[in-house]
Amino acid sequence: MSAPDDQARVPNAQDARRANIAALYQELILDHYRRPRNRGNLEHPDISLRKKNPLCGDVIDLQLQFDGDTLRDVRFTGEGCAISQASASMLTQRLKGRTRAEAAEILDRFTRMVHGEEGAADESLGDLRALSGVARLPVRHPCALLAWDILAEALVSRP
Amino acid sequence: MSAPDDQARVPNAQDARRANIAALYQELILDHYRRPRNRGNLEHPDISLRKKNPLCGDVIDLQLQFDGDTLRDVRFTGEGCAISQASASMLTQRLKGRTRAEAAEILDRFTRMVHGEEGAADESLGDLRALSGVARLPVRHPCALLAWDILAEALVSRP
Amino acid sequence: MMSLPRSEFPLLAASPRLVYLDSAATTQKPRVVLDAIRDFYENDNANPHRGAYELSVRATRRYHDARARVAAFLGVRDSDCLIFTRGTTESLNLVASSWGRANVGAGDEIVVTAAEHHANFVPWQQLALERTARLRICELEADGSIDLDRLRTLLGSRTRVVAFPYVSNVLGTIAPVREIVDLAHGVGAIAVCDGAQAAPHLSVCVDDLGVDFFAASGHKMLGPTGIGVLVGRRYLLDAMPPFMTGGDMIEFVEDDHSTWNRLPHKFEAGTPNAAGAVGLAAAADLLQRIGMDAVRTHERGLVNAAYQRLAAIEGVRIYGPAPEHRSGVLSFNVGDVHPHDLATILDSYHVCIRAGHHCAQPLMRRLGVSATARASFYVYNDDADVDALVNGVMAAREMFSRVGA
Amino acid sequence: MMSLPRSEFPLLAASPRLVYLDSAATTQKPRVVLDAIRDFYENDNANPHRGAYELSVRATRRYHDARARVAAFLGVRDSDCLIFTRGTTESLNLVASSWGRANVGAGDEIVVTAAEHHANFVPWQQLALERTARLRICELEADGSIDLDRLRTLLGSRTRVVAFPYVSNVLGTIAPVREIVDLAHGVGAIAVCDGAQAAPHLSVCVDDLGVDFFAASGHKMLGPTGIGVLVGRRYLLDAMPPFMTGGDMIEFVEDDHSTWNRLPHKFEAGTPNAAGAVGLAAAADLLQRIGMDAVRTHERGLVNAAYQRLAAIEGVRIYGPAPEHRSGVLSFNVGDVHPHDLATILDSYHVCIRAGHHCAQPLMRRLGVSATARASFYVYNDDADVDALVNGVMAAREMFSRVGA
Ligand SMILES: Cc1ncc(COP(=O)(O)O)c(C=O)c1O
Ligand SMILES: Cc1ncc(COP(=O)(O)O)c(C=O)c1O
Repeated sequence: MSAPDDQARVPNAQDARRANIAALYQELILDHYRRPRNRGNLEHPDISLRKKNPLCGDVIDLQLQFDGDTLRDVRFTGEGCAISQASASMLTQRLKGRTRAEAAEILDRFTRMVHGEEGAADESLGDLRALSGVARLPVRHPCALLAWDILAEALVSRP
Repeated sequence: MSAPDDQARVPNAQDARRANIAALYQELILDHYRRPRNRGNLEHPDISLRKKNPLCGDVIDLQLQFDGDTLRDVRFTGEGCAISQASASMLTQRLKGRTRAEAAEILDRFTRMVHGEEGAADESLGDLRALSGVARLPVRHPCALLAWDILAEALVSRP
Repeated sequence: MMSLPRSEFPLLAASPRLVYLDSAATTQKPRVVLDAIRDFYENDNANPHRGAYELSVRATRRYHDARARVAAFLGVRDSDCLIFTRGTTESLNLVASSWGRANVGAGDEIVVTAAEHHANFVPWQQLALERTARLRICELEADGSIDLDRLRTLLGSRTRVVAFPYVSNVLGTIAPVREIVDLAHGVGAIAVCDGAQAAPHLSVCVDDLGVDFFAASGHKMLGPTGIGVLVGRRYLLDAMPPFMTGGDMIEFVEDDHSTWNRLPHKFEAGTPNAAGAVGLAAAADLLQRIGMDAVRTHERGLVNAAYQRLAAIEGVRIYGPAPEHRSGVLSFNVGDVHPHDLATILDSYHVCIRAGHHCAQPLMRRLGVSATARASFYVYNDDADVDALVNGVMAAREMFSRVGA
Repeated sequence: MMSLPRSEFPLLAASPRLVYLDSAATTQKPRVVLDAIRDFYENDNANPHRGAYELSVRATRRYHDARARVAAFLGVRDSDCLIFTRGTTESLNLVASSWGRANVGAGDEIVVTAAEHHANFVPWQQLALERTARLRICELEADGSIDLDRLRTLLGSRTRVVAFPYVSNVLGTIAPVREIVDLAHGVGAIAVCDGAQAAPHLSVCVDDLGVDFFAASGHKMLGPTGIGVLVGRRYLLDAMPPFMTGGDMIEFVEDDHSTWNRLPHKFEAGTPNAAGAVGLAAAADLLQRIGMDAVRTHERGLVNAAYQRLAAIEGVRIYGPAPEHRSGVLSFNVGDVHPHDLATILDSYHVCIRAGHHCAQPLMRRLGVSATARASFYVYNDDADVDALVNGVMAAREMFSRVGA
């Protein structure tokens, strides 16, 4: 019998980890999860790539359309956890209208932020900074990065 | 450095295990090892069987000749440790002239003695009792029993 | 409700707030098991089988004694037929590779269920591909159980193997082992039982089950990592070629051929994980002391309470059978809260559950989900753990409900 | 002569009179290794890779950290190419089964040496039999060393594999690895190095050796039982089919086929022996701290002293090369005192040596004996152990000389 412990195992509100999680699952992210932006298919994408995380089954299809050097349109479909889906949704929002170089720069910053690099999360990431709490959750890095890994592939595979 | 232990690891004569080993490697056994009795081949054996201990390479060939129910002659060849060879030599000596039933009885007693059963080693074993020290050396049981395992097979496989 | 005191489990004792509900993945280790491992290394460590000296004799004796105790725990009279492996996965690979390659040919059929862990699915799938045999998958009932009528329709004269999980690691469903074995034997097939989730939770007597092979993992039953068992019928093991070759498992090695040692050594090539076996035996002893019926009763109580209370939460969907027909495993989903998000949130409440496909992708496809959350109970869990789970699930639901769909 | 204090090895500390000279079979375990194992179970135990919760993240990190440390110790830059196995035997079986079945066909040739441990002999022999390939055995020089000219004559366009022991477990001979690798690569064969007796005793940098596969056992290098390594070249491992299948090593499991996870997971099916890996890493750290050059110097001193003093005893015959060309292993015979009798007598003097074929029957045949006595030294041995060995051998000789031949 472990009676003395019982109390201790009842949830306790003052907990740093819990605060971090609460900050991560804030309204902004849940809103992107529930009402993803730019969800759907492009009629004539220049690049269309799909990635699946075998561990949790998260899947993202990312479609890019360029106008010269500029990302004219970005769309995605997919399913999975709030983090992978919100991350994809926010990616599309952030990248629409950017040049390749700007996209690469954001990709780099975002990736570094997820890996917990200090100072990586600057203004250029905008709303994406809402995902910074993922840094402290190594198992969730692949979720946050799934769409971005596709972007990385897309950027090197020039249409 | 382990200086304080050095003394302790120098051989120490008052040791029960050592006494048992000294008793085992007594002259009788070494004599059978060096000058095996009934070593050689029978011209017309009724049974001729060979066994090898894969672990140490001990090998024994045992040959039996019956006269009705009586073991008229027993011979062996082989090579291996003092215990396996002396045991085989003493087996041949002890069994020559015995009936099947007597042989089975001696086999049974000897096996039980080697396995450390109390009271197993009675007069009927004669010199074989010199091998009783093997009981406390489980890894050497197969050596002491090698020739006897062949005998056991021979006795059930009636010629 | 009685449980083993957390104080006997150093990790749980050191983290009084930790709610460990992932025992189906691996269990926490009681002090007696850790002590047994250490005691082996501190008093009897040597290479078993190989030394003529007393220390090695002691090591050999402890290794064999461990085998005898684990065999007794699992109801295996002929302990030579209990092979120590690294775990269930190696055990099942051994059977699929060694027995399978010798006995499954083109056009033969291998039957598995849709409930398999990958460890009892992929080896047979690969064997089928290698041999151009046919892998047939027995679909499940709505509650995840194995329907014997359906199974019967899959069996025929070409069936060589019927592989199945005694207990599903996702649904907790308990299979009707003896009936499956009878069906398999009725068509001349062997019955291969994945016992990974059974040995820790049910009173198992392998001999009575009639299965031809039975596999389990030490680390899921309070034992150390890196040790498990395969139990096989003697006549099958005797006829099979070895799985791996090398030291200890040979009799004679000639330049152009070799002969094999007797059981169990034939299937234990190389220096054995003796300390692991000693640790597993200590775990088996402890379980025997508690009594597997008491373990089962304890888990039933917990799973029952958790089932009722989770089912009462709006949006919670529980997979698999009613609580009285399952082992201490509960797979569920909470509305549109993805299992991974749920696990992350629960973790912040110190509640450890699994989220994912649980190494059972074929089953996930059939459940129509890519992942589930899974809570699994064991001897050290108690009512407070159920409370924490339920509270955490409600907190997650609430967190997600701040934003409407 | 410096040695690691016996007090760091609980078993040796508890038995001050014990003279352990069987480290080539398995080594005694230092306290730091036992502590590391226990610490893992008491603080970070969970199933690596599979959990979304913090405890499992810690377990995963410790497991991967262990891999990185063992890789660093062995001079392997790309630690994904270091696979944890149960030991050398499994590592070599993995190569022979997975690489071998995919790459060795009828008429191909496999070259091994006459000095192999069964673990690097029987798997190749069996592969050759299965594939109707030809096993060619490179005979040894009089002192047991591998002659490169002789090896060269065996190699040709059909040679697929050259397998050899870095250090012989019977003779202590150290192979000219780089030269053997060059010869193998010269004919397009892969070089498979059995490093079981090298990793514990020499400064090994696998990357620099140029071998294609390298195998070693944790328990022979101060680590726990049940853990070992296989190091392979990435392009070979990537191209090979998996050895075992199941959890962790898959990517996607469809009903009719599966795809594999990336390295190292592809070759680590099932729950890994995480505690074993953590223990092995602690052992590697300790050896690194002592310094492998210091280990080698220490063993050289002991083997040199033992060689000289045993050689001076009438009737003693030592097998293998001069002491300066060998690792800390000494195989010998004493007149007509059979090695088993010698081991029994030495044991009564608390001296633990091996007697037998040392899992090297092909070599024994070539030495013309059925068994030898073998003393092997390690970091915890000292001059007093050599004294005890020599005294014991003299006592045995005397005991046998009471009766003339
Ligand atoms: C040279 C050599 N190779 C292989 C092995 C086999 O190692 P293990 O039994 O740990 O698998 C050993 C030791 O037994 C050895 O000395
Ligand atoms: C039902 C079932 N089978 C097989 C396995 C594989 O066991 P292991 O990973 O210990 O080899 C597991 C656990 O992971 C399981 O739950």
